[in-house]
Amino acid sequence: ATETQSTGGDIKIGASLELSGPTASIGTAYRNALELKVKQLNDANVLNGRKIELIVRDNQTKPDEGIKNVNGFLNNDKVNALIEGGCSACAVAAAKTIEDHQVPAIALASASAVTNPVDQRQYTFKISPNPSEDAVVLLGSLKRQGITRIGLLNVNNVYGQDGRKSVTDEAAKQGIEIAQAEQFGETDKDMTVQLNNIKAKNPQALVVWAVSPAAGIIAQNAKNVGFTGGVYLDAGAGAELYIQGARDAAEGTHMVFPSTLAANDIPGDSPAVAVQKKWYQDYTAAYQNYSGFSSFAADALQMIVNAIQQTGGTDGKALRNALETMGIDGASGRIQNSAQNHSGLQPSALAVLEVRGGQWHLTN
Amino acid sequence: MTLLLRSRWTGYAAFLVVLLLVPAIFTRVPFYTMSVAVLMGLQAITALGLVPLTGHGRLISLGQAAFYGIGGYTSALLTTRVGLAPALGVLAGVVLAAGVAWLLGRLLFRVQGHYLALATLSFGLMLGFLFAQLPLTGATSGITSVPSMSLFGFQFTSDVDTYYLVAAVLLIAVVLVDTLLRSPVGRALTAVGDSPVAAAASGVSISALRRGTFALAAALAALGGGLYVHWTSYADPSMLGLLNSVQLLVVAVVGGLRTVWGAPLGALVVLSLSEATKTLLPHLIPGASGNYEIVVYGAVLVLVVLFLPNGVAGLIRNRSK
Amino acid sequence: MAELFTGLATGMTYALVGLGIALIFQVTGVINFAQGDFVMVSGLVFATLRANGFSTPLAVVIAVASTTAIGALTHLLVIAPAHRAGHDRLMILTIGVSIVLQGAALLVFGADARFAPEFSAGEPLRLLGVAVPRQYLWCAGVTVVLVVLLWLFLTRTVTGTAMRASAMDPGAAQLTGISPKRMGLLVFSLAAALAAAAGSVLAPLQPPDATIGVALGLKGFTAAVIGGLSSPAGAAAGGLVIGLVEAYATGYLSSEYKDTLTYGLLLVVLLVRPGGLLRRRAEVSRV
Amino acid sequence: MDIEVAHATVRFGGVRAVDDLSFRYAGGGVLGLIGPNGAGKTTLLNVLSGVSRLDSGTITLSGTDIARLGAEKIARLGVARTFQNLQVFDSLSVLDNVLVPRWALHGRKAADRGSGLTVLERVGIAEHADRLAGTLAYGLQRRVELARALAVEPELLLLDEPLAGLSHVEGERATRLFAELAEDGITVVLVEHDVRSVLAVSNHVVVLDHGTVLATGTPDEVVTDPAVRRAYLGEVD
Amino acid sequence: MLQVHTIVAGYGVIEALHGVDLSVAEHEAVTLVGPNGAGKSTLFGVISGLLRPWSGQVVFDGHDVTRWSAQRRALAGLTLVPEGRRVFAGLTVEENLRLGAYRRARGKDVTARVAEVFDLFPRLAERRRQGAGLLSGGEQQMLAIGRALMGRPRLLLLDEPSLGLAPLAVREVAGALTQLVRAGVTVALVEQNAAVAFGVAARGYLLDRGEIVADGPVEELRDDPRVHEVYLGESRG
Ligand SMILES: Nc1ncnc2c1ncn2[C@@H]1O[C@H](COP(=O)(O)OP(=O)(O)OP(=O)(O)O)[C@@H](O)[C@H]1O
Ligand SMILES: Nc1ncnc2c1ncn2[C@@H]1O[C@H](COP(=O)(O)OP(=O)(O)OP(=O)(O)O)[C@@H](O)[C@H]1O
Ligand SMILES: [Mg+2]
Ligand SMILES: [Mg+2]
Repeated sequence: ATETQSTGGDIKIGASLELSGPTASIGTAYRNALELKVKQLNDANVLNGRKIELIVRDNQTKPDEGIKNVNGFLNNDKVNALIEGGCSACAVAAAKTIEDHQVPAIALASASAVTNPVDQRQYTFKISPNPSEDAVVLLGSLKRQGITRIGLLNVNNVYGQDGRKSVTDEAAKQGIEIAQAEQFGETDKDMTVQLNNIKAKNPQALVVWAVSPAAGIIAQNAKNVGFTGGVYLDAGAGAELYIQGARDAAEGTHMVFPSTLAANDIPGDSPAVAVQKKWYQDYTAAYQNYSGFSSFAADALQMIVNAIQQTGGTDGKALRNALETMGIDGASGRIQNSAQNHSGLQPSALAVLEVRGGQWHLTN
Repeated sequence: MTLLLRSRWTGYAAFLVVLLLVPAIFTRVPFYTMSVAVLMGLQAITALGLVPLTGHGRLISLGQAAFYGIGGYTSALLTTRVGLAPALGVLAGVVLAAGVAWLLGRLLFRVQGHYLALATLSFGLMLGFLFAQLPLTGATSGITSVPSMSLFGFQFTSDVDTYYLVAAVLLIAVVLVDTLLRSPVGRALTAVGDSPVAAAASGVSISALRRGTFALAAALAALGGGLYVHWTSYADPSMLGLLNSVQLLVVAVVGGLRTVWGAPLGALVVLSLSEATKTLLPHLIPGASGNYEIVVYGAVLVLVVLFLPNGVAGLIRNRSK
Repeated sequence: MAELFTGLATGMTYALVGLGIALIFQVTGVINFAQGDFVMVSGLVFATLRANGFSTPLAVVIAVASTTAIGALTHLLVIAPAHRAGHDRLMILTIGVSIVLQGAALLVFGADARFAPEFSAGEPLRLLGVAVPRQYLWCAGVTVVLVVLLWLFLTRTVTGTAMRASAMDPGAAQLTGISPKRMGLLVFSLAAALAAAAGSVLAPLQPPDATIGVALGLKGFTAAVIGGLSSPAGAAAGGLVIGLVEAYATGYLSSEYKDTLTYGLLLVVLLVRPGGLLRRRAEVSRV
Repeated sequence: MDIEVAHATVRFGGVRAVDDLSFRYAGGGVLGLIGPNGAGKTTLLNVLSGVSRLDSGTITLSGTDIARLGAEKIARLGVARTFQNLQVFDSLSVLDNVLVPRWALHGRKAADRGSGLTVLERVGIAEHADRLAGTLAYGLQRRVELARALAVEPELLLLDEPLAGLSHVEGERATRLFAELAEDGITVVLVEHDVRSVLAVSNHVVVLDHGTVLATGTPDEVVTDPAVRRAYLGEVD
Repeated sequence: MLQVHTIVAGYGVIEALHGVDLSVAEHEAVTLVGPNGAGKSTLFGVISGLLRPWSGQVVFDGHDVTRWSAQRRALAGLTLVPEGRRVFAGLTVEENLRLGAYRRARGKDVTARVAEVFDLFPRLAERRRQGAGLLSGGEQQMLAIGRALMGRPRLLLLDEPSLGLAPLAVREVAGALTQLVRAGVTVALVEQNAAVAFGVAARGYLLDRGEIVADGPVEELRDDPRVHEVYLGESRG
């Protein structure tokens, strides 16, 4: 299929995102980020006259729809590269088609099955905080504070279950005890009972794998049941939305996230830091509210463009090879792929943040 | 009688021709791909069971996706963990789904027929949550790396190959269900739908008939689910979602619940509608990425249901009269 | 104790959605898949107005009025033109409405959740040692009031009786001077108003976004089903039962398998009591 | 077919629709079953055909206790019935309406068009064979009920107001048919408010009131019974 | 009071009435008789507004009501007791009756009218809290008639009111209708029970295959050979 793709005209990139259904708010942030980034790249004329054309389609968070979108992009629109949203099941279901067509795809979903096993995912990459790396950063931070007993609460979906496994594995390595692990449903709106069960075991800190608005509700519930230990959230909790949802319960809670979110706190002015700060400012200027998810989409697009610049063409196989060895300092931080790891967001990109005065700040 | 036979076989022949034409058309029309064709076929197979069950037996099932999931997961598990051949895996899924439906039917139809909708709803939800939790089924991550379908040594890897397989299965399923509906069994089933009391008093074994129909619907759903996982190489809990069951009802009702042509026509219309709005609308309304198409899709769905009282199949039958 | 309160609290949210579903089902035989979306619309309107400085009462009034209008329009544009349609087609029509409402809400409100302050500000109340946000009391009050009013309306007023009659046999209803179309319009408006009340009172607890309609509708539907689909009171009871079962399953059995357990139990209930929890006898007619 | 009802009782809440009812009928000929509205006639047919269950008492048909049998099992014993509230299979053709019981009870071979038409001719609706039963006029649907019951080739035929809604001409024709059926050896239980027809064809009449036997005897005996005249026929006639 | 001009009506592609004319004067009682499937119920459906005619005109009380909805006609005093009773199965007997006066009476008046109906049909009084769908066939028929009377119609159409009623009840209904007519209500009646039809009505129409084939005073119709052929049969009404 590669020979039919254009070599001289516009670069077509298809994006299959969740614009309706339960995670529409994340998919919408991705779309906003992509549109902004496309505009920036085209304005800067990074591809010497060749424009980037972005086609966005809704996958409704359903694997069926994801497959149809990806096939449409590959067969009808003849795109040069693909971006897939946060729906892990959609990315996994479409992996085979993508292999067959030998067109590179970057997913923004977190599940490890998106890029593993690598020999069956030669053309699929992902950029999102890996649960295992989040866990390393998070538990490392806890350990340094001398915390040895934690409670764990996760949402019952791919994201949450992946997180639970990573935290469990990492806790074992670090010698941290999980006093009580609980779970809640994707649409649940009250986690008091789970938090009571956790509180009963007196852990020193609570680790939460949840998205907005559940994350905010958990912070409130935790406060209401009188949990006094630290609350540590994973990146999915969301930036402004979490703070809005948790209200005053947000104060003093923590989250592992690319440090971009606290761009103003990042010390130094290295080029890498400048990229992060600039993205934060640009996105906020364009859409008022910063979305913590936006930087992943921007980086995905940046990597594709870099690969095209590097290979000087759009051959799928060449692009893939370029992506596989690529390392960039993106808006989300350092990303470095390899033949064994198609999910190259580095732990160094992540930081533990804290809400102070209704804003995210780097933890001192 | 001969006229009846002739019209019936011409129907099948016409369907065969259409099925054979699909690849040629779908690779030329901008918003179709062969994967859409495969999904249409799979949805048609899965929704087909609703024609006897809901259309004739007047039993509404909100658990069709549960059996779709049972079919998919069974085959995915058996082929990845035990190394069974995909065809046998699908067969096993079909048998298991039919068996589960039969047993469930034993409990359900002993009491009241129309509680089927409610019981299948809870059954589907329960199973969906269970599959999303059990380590055996890969919890929410599902089962990946399911091998492609193979039959008599032939591997169905590409969409086109898979399409022909699905089309063949659909054709056979349509002929079988049609034959069943035209048989005395089908007549009896309609009778049970119209008046269960009178049917029982006429000597019809209504619980066996309902159970059998329920099992048939489950088997067809499992067949669709089994083929699906070998096509995508992936089984995940969303297969069992309630929305999937609802989608199948939409397909069957839009197509027409009373005839076997309803399921394929419904799948064709509903999926075309969603693809067309998705691909064409952004060209019509510049900058309308995403949400307009949902509104338009929903509105057109409403219009189709409003203006085609007997489904798309009813339209075609009226025309030919 | 926490299980009890959490169970009742979540149960109430299911009940509030279930009420309208049961009402429409009881009166028209149609399962309204758009009920959750009515709740969503009202929640978003309410939260947006509050964020823009409207007072709670005014925001509630506007949210209820606008959602009721949507319910009425749904009937006028979609349900009424489909006269003579069977229940299956009407159900699909409501699915279409649900899709349209979700898309429209995405266009108007965007995809992000909206947050609204509680009706009455203040620290959560301490009841028997458990912290209960004040908003839950509003929920409880609204649920009880709506259930009682609805029951009185349906059984004690001529219009309520006429409404039920026109569902049983529209033709015969016409012969006694009842207009089934008017009754249908009334019932959809009423159900939308109920949804709107639910949406406003829930918004501070469950930040609404444009896509929650489906999940809300599903829970409400399940509540209505457990209650036997026969009466709004049944739906309310059904909602509370699911809420409690979920909470106790989470507290004492396993939060991992709580949904499996809840729906497994529901299945058993349906097998043992096919008429739902509240109904003694299912049949209304004989041969 | 010999019918024996002993202490049969069917309760609905506080209502005793059939109340400690006992009678015996040796079978053959036509048993007329009459009584005021709400006397329990339909309820009795319902328990005889397995549509409802007895709360207490026994019913035996030719020695078989049917109290615990379902409708389908009882149909297999050779019992057919019609329904007072029409229960035709609306979405099947008239012909298919009669073929359903033939297939269910006698197998595929018995369910051919020819045998179905024979039955339809017997009740005079063969010309409507291919119409959807639900679209027929009321009186014709009533005859579809009858045809469907005859299609069973029953030994015991339970008829619940088979003449209701039929024109006089058709009613007379149907009444003659009942007599013929009785001559063929079928036991016919006829519930009917058209007293003239009942008296004309019945060998024996049971009058029910409030779920029990008010009177029983030959047609002549019951019409002259003052209790029957008071409760059912009205004083004058 | 009622004029029906060249009504053509049917279902789908089937034409059931081929241009029927009929009229009922104020305070008159008229009967419409004919064989099964003649189109009697179809005609009553058109008059009551349940069925839209293909062409033709219905004039009630000087108004052209052809395009009026059924409920509007009902509120204007034109009420039909439909074929097959069509009581509201899920409502109690009393609720059914009360709806009969929907928007035509309030509070005490309704209660008084309910009492009148209970006087006419004491059986219903005993069952007032029972679900109407659970009533016996005859009880349902009483309820259907009672419900229509609740609205104090000025023109009352009855489609086989005696259907399923015991002889005593038939006589009571016939008596009640006669009384109504005397009290000034206009009545049109379809009946297979010739005694009732010709007893209550003074004038009649014979409908056969969608056409009026005879009409006149009942005394004349009784002896009309066409009436005998398709309606009365051998016996005398
Ligand atoms: N399921 C039920 N629930 C409550 N009451 C019932 C039920 N079935 C029957 N009844 C009552 O039992 C009595 C007997 O009813 P049944 O139908 O047997 O009378 P019937 O003799 O057939 O009367 P008809 O001549 O009017 O048809 C009636 O008063 C009826 O209201
Ligand atoms: N719903 C329907 N669909 C199609 N045809 C119908 C329908 N209802 C009635 N018909 C047809 O219209 C004609 C007239 O029927 P109608 O019910 O008016 O007769 P009727 O005189 O009332 O007979 P009966 O004495 O049996 O009640 C019949 O041929 C009948 O089959
Ligand atoms: Mg009876
Ligand atoms: Mg009629």
